[in-house]
Amino acid sequence: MGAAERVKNFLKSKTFTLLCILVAIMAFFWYFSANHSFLSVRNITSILYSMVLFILFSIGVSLLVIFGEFDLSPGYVGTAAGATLATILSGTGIPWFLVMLICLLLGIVFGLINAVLVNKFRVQSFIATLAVGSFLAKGFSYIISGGRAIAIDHPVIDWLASYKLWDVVPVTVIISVALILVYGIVLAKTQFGRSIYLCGGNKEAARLAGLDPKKLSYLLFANSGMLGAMAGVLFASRLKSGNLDGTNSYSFPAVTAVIFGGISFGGGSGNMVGCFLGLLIINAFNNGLTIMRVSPNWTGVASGALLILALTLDYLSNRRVRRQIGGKTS
Amino acid sequence: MTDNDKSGSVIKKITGAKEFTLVVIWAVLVLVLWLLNRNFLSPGNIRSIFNSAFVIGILAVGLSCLLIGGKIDLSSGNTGMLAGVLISILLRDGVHWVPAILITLAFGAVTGAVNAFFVNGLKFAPFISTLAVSSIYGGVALVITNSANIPVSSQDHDWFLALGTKSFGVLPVPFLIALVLLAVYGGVLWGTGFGRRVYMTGGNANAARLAGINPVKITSILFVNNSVIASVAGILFAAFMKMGSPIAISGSDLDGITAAILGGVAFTGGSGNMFGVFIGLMMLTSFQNGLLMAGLDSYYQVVAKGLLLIGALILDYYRENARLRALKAGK
Amino acid sequence: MKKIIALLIAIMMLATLAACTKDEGPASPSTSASASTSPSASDAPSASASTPASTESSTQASASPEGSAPAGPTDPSVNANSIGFFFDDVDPHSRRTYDIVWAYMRPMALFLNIHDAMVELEDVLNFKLTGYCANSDIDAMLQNIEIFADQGVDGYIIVIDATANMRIKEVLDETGLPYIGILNSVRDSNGSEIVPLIGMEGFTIGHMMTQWLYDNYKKYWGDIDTSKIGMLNYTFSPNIDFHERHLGNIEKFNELLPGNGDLIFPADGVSGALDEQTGYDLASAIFAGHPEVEYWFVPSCLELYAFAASRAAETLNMEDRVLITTANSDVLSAQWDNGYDGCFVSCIATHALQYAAPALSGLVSLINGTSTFDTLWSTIRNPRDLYTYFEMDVEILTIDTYKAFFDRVRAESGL
Amino acid sequence: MEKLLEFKNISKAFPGVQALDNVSFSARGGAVSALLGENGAGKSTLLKILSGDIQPDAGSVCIDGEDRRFASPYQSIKASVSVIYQERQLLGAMNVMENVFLDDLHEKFGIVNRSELKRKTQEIIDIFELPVKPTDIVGRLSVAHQQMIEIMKAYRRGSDIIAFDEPTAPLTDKEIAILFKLIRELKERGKIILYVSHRMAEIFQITDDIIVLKDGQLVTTLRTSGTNERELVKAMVGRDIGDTYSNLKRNEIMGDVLLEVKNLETDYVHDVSFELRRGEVLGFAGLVGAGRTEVMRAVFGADPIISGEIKLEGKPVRFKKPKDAIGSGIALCPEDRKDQGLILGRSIRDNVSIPVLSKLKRGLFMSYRAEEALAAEAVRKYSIRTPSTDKRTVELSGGNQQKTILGRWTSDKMVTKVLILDEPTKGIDVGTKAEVYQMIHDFAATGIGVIFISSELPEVLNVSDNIIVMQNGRVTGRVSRQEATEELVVAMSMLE
Repeated sequence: MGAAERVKNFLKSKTFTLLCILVAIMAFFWYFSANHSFLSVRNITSILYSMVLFILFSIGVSLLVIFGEFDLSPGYVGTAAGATLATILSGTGIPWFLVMLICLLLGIVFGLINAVLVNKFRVQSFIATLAVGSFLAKGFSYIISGGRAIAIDHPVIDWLASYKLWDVVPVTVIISVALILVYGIVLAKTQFGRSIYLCGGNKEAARLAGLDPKKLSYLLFANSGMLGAMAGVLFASRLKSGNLDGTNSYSFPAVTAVIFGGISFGGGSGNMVGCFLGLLIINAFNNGLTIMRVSPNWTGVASGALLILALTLDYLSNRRVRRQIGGKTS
Repeated sequence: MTDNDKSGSVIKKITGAKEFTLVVIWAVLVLVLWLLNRNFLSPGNIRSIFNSAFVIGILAVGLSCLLIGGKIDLSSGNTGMLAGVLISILLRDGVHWVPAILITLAFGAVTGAVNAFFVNGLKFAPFISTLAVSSIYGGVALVITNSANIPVSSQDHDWFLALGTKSFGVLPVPFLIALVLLAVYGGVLWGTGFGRRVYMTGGNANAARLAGINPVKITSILFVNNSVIASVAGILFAAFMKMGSPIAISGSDLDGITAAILGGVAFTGGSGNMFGVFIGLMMLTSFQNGLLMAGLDSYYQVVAKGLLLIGALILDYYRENARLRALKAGK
Repeated sequence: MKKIIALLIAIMMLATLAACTKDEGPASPSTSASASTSPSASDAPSASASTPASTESSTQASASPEGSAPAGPTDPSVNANSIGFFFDDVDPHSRRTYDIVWAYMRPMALFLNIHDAMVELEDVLNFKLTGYCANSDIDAMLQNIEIFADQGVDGYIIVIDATANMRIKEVLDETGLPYIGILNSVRDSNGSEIVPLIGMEGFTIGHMMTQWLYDNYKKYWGDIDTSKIGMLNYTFSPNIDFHERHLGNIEKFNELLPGNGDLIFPADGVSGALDEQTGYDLASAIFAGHPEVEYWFVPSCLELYAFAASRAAETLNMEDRVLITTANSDVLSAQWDNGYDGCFVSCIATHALQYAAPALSGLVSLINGTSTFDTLWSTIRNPRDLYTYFEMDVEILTIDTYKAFFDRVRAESGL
Repeated sequence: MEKLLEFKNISKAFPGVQALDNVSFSARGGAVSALLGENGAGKSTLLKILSGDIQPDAGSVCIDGEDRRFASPYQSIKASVSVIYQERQLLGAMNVMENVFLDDLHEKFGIVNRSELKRKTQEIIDIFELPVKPTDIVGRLSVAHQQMIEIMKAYRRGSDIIAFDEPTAPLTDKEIAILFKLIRELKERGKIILYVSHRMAEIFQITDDIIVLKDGQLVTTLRTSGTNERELVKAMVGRDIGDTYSNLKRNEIMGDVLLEVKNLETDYVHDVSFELRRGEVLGFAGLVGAGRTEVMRAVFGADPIISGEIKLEGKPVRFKKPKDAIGSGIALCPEDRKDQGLILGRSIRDNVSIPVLSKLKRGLFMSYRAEEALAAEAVRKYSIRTPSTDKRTVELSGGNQQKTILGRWTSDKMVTKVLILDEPTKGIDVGTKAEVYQMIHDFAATGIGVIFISSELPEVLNVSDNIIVMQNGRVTGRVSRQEATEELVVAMSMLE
C-alpha cells in the first residue's frame, strides 16, 4: 500500500480519533489549569503513575473482550492478592519472592474458577465474573486478613513501590508500560495473539480451522486473574498495607478504557494502542478534574459520562462494519 | 382421560414443575435455619425478613421482566436510590406527597426511556450502558444531597410515612406492595398477550418476528417499566427509613438479579416466572437473615451469598441441559 | 438519523464535562482565567440541608466567648498558644489568601458538614478551601496530595485513613507542607501520636457511649433487673476507627455489667455495606433472634446504623426496651428537627465547627510560621505523644439539650 | 370461486449464481402441486419468495390475479400464505397452544382467553391425532411432534395457500398417514397446496400435478397420473451432460488404502464403514439430512464418537478435537461456509493462514511476508477475484468465499493427506463449478484422498471414482463410477 493510502487509513482509524480527544483534553486542562501546570513534567509522571494499576487491569480485560468474553473480577482479585501479601509477609517467614508467587497463583486460581463457570457450565462471563469477584474474592480477602488491614514493611516491597529511576520515573511505571508494550506486540504480532482475534470473530469456525478456543479461554481468564493479582500486590506495596477496599473500584475505569480503545463487544477487533490511549484519556481527565479543584461529587458523573462517550464512539465506528455484515453482529 | 388418571397427572404436573423443586429447597433451608435458632420463625423475625425483602423483591420484579425479555439493567439500584432522594427533597420543599410520588415515577420513566434509547437505538451493550447510567446517578445524588441524608418530617407527612411504616399483622405495607407487584406482573406475564410476547422476544427472536412482534418495542417498554418499578422501590424505602439517602439500596439490584436467578429466571431469556422469583426472593432474604441470626462470622456470609448465586447459575445450566438432552433423546 | 443523535450525545457529554469543571461546587470561585458562567442548573439548592440546626439558630457572632463551660480545653478559643486564632487581634486579611485542601476518604455526611463549616470560616481566616474526596481509593489520594503540592497549596486538613496511615504521613512529609489530621489518630509503634490531630479516640467514644447508656437507662426503663440487659454492638471491621469504638463498647460494658458477657451480640456490616439496609437487616435479625435479652443497649459506631436500629426496634415494637446512642449528631439532629422522638435517644455531639475551627486556626498558624508541629497546642499535649492529640471536648446530647449546644459552638467560632 | 396462485417470470440471482431464471407456473386451488428438483434447483428460493423472506429480482407472484409483493414474512402470513420450513421456528420454553396460536392468542382486552385457546388447540390435536396436551412444553416433545406442531400452526391459520418443505423427513409412518389425510381434507376445502419432497412414493401418493425445476429453470409441468418414476427422474436429472465433465482430466493412479472407517456409531449415524485410497475421489451421495456431514464431523473430531474404529495410513486414530485431525493431515471444508468455514470479519490472508500459523513465523513473530505470499499464492491458484489479500471475507461472493476455504486447506504449508469437501459447489455459478471439479482431481493427482459430499447427483456421479450412498444415517449402497446411473443412486437414496 502506498504511503498516501496508509495515511488515509490512519486518519480514518480509531487511533486517530482517540489522539484527537486526548489532545483536546490536554489543551482544555492546560488552558484552564492554574499557571498552566497541567503539562508540567511532574504532573505527566503523576498521570502515568496513577495509570500503572489501570494498565494491568485493562490488559487482562482487553484480551478477554477481543476474545468475545468479559471479566468484572480483576479489581476484587487485586484486593484479595494485596490482603494475602500483607498477611503472609507479616505472619510467616516465607521469602518475599515466594509470597509474590503465591499471590499471583491466587489470581490465577480465581481466573480459572471464572473459566470453569463460563466453559463448563455455560454461565455468561459477565454474571460469572461478577459473582466470583464481588462475593468469593471479596469474602476471601476478609477471611485471610481477619478483617484488619495488616501493615507491610519489607525493604524489597518498599523499593518496588517507591524507587524512582533517575528519581523521576517510578519503576512501576516502567514495568506497566513495558507490560502493555509486550502484550500489545504479542497480540498484534504473534500466533497466540492472532488466535485470540480469530476466536473472537467466530469460535466455531476457529475450532474447525484448527484452533483451540476452550484452552485459550482458560488461559485468558487465568491471565486476567494473574494481572489483577499483580496490580493488587503493587497497590498493597504502595500503601504498605493490605487495605480491604483495595482495588475493588478499579474494574469500572478499566472497562471504560477497553471500550475507548475501540475493542468492540462483538469480539475480534481492537488493539492495545487504543486501550493505552483510552487509559491516558481517562487518567488525564481525572487528573485535570483534580487540578481544576472540581468538587468531589462530580467524579461519579464525569466517569459515567466518559463511558457513554466511549460507547458512542464505538457505535459510530461500528455502524460502518455492521452495515456490511448485514447486521450480523447486532 | 379417566378420573384417577386426571388426579395422577395433576400431582405429576405439580411435582414436575420447576417451581416445586424451588419450594422444596427453600423449605429445607428454612428448616435448617430454624434448627440453628428457634426464633427464626417468630412473628417478629418474619416481619423483619419481609422488611429486608421488599426493596430486593420490587427491584427483582422489574429485572425479571427484562431478563425474560432477553435484556439486563444495572442502573435500577441507583435509579431507586435517586428516586428516594428526589421524593425526600420534594416533600421537604413542601410538595404534597401524591404529586411528589407522581413526579418521582415520571423521573423513573424518563430514565427507562434513556436506557431503552441507548440499548435499542444506539445498540450499546445493555449491561455496560446501564452501568454508565448507574455511575452518573451515583454522582448526581451526591451533588444534590451534598452526601447528607434528607429526613422526611413526621409532623406533616404522616400519610406518606404510613406507606412505609404501617403493617397489617406480620405483613408490612411495603412488602404487601411487593407481593401485589409480583402477583400483578405474574398475571401479566402469564395471562396477557403482551406477557406472552415478552417470553417470545426473549426465547426466540426470529420466531417472534414471524409472529409480527417488534422486539425493540417490547424491550423498550420493559426498560421503562423496570426504571419506574425501581423508583417505586426507592420511594417506599425512603418512606420506610423516613429519610432519603444518597447511598441507600444502590447495591440491591445485584441482590434482585440473584433472587431472579435463584427463582429460575434464565439469564439467556425466555423462561422463568414471578412465582419462582418470589421463592428466590424468600430464599435469599431468609438465607441472609438466618445466617445473621445463627451468628455465622460475617466474612463467611459474603462467601455464602456468592456460593448461593453461583449454585443457582449451575442449577440453571443443568436444568437447561436436561431439557436439551430430553430433546435429543426424543429425536 | 442515529448518527446525528450519536453526535448530539457526544456534544451533550462534553457540555456536562465542561459544566462540572465550571461549577466549583462549595469551593470558592475558581482562579481560572475564564469568566465563570452562571452556575449550571445542577447547583444544589442554596440552603444545604445537612445542618439546619446551625442555620436556623445562628445568633449574632459574640466577640467574647461566654465562659459558661468550665475552663479547660472545652472552649476551643481558650487556649494558651492559639496563635493566629480569631482573638489574637492579627488581621488575617493583611496577608495573602492561603490555599488549603480538605481531603477525606468517603463521601460521608460528617466530612461534608466539616467542609461547609470551613467554607463559612473562609473570610474569617482569609483562605480558599478545596474539597477532595478519594472515593475510598487511597492510591488516588496519595497521587493527589502530590498534585495539590505541585499546584502550590499551602496546607492540608486531612482524614488519614487508618489502613495506610504511615504511607499517607510519609507522602505528606515529602511535600514539606503543614497538615493537620482529623478523626483518625496516627500512632507510632509505642503508641505516641505523631501527627497533630483533632478528633475523638475510638476507645474513649466507645467507653463514653456505653457509660452514658448505663448512667441514664433508669430515666427510660426505671429500676430493672440489670442481668437482663444485653448489647447490640455494630461494627464495620475493615475500618479500624469504627472497630475501636466497637471494642471500647465491649470493654466498658464488661466493666459495668460483668455478668452479662454472653448477652453481647456483634453486628458486622461487612457482609453488606455502610448503608441503612444493612443496618436494618443486622438489627432486626439480632433483636428477633434473641428474645432472652429483655433490654438492649445499642451504642452504635455509625449513625446510619443507629438510625436503622431504631427503625428495626419500631417495626418489632420493642421501642420501650431499646436504648440507642451513637457518635456524630448529623442524622439525629436532623431527625429531631423533624419531630423524631424514638428510642434513638442520644448522640455524641460533634458540630462540624468543633473540628473546623481548631483545625483551621492551627493550620493557619503553622502556615504563617507562628507555630510549629511541636509548639502547636503543646499545653494540652499528652506526655507520651510527640504532637498534640487535640481531644475534642464532646458532650452527649439529648433531644432537649442539642439546640443550646449548637448555638454555643457557633458563637465560640466567631460566627 | 377457485383460488389461483401464479408465479410469473420469477428471476432471482445471488452473488455468483442465478438461483431462478424466468420461472413461470401456476397452482390452482383444490390441488396438491409438487415442486420437484435436485438440490440447488431453486425450490427453496421459490418458497422464500412466496413467504416474503426474500424479494425476487424480476417477475411477480399473483394470488387470484392480483399482484402481491411481501416485504416481510409477517405480511405473507397476513395474506393467508403459510410456508412450513424444514428448520422449525418454535418457542421451546412455551407450551403447545401458545406455539400453535403464536400470533393470535385470542386476547379480550389484552387478557389471553386460555380456556378458548385450550379448547381450540385440543380440537386441532384431535384432528392431528397427536398424543400431546395443549399445555405440554414444546421443548420437551420429540422432533416428530414438533414438526406436526409447525404444521398445525399453518392449519390453524386456515391459510388459502400452504407450502410444505420436506415435511415428512422426521415423521414416522403413522404421522405421515395423518398428514396426508389432512392434506386431502385441505384439498377438498379448495386450498392451494405446494409440496416439496424428494420421496417419489409420497409424490405419487398425494400430489395432483408436478412442477419440475432444474438449475433455476422450469423443465416441465406434468399430471401425476400421467407420468411414472422413471420419467420424473429423467426429467429431474436428465440433462446434456455435455462438456462439463467430458474434458475433466481425471486422476487414474490409485494408491494404497489411506483412510479406513469401520462401524462408526454416533448420535446421528449408525454402523458406517468405508475406505478411501490415495488419489481416489470418493463421492458421498444422499438427501439432505442423510448423515453424510455428521460422519465427516465425527471423523474430523468435531463431534463425539460413541463407537467404531478409524485407521489413517493403517494406524488407528481417534481425534478429540479438529486441531488433532488437522495435525495428522485431515482437512474439512464445512458445508456452512459463513458460520463454520470463514471468520467473516477477518481478511482473506487471516483466513487462509489459520491452520498453519505455526509455520509462518520468523523467530517469535508472525512473518507478514510469509503470510502475504501464502495468501497471494491461494488467490492466484484459485483466481479469487479480489483487489488485495486484505479484503475482508465478508465482502466476497459465495464462489470466492469457497475458493478462499479451499485455498486454506490446500496451501503450500498444509500437509494434507485427506481432503473432505462438504457441498463445495453449493450456491456457486456453473462456470466456477467446473473449475472446482478440475481442482478436485488435481488434488487427487498429488496423492491426496478426496471425499466429495454433494446433493447434486450429476456432480457426484461424474466427478467421483466411487460413490457411497447414505439415507437416514446409514450406508445404503456402494457403487463405482462405471456402474453408477442416476436412477440407481436416486433409488438408493430415496426408496426404503
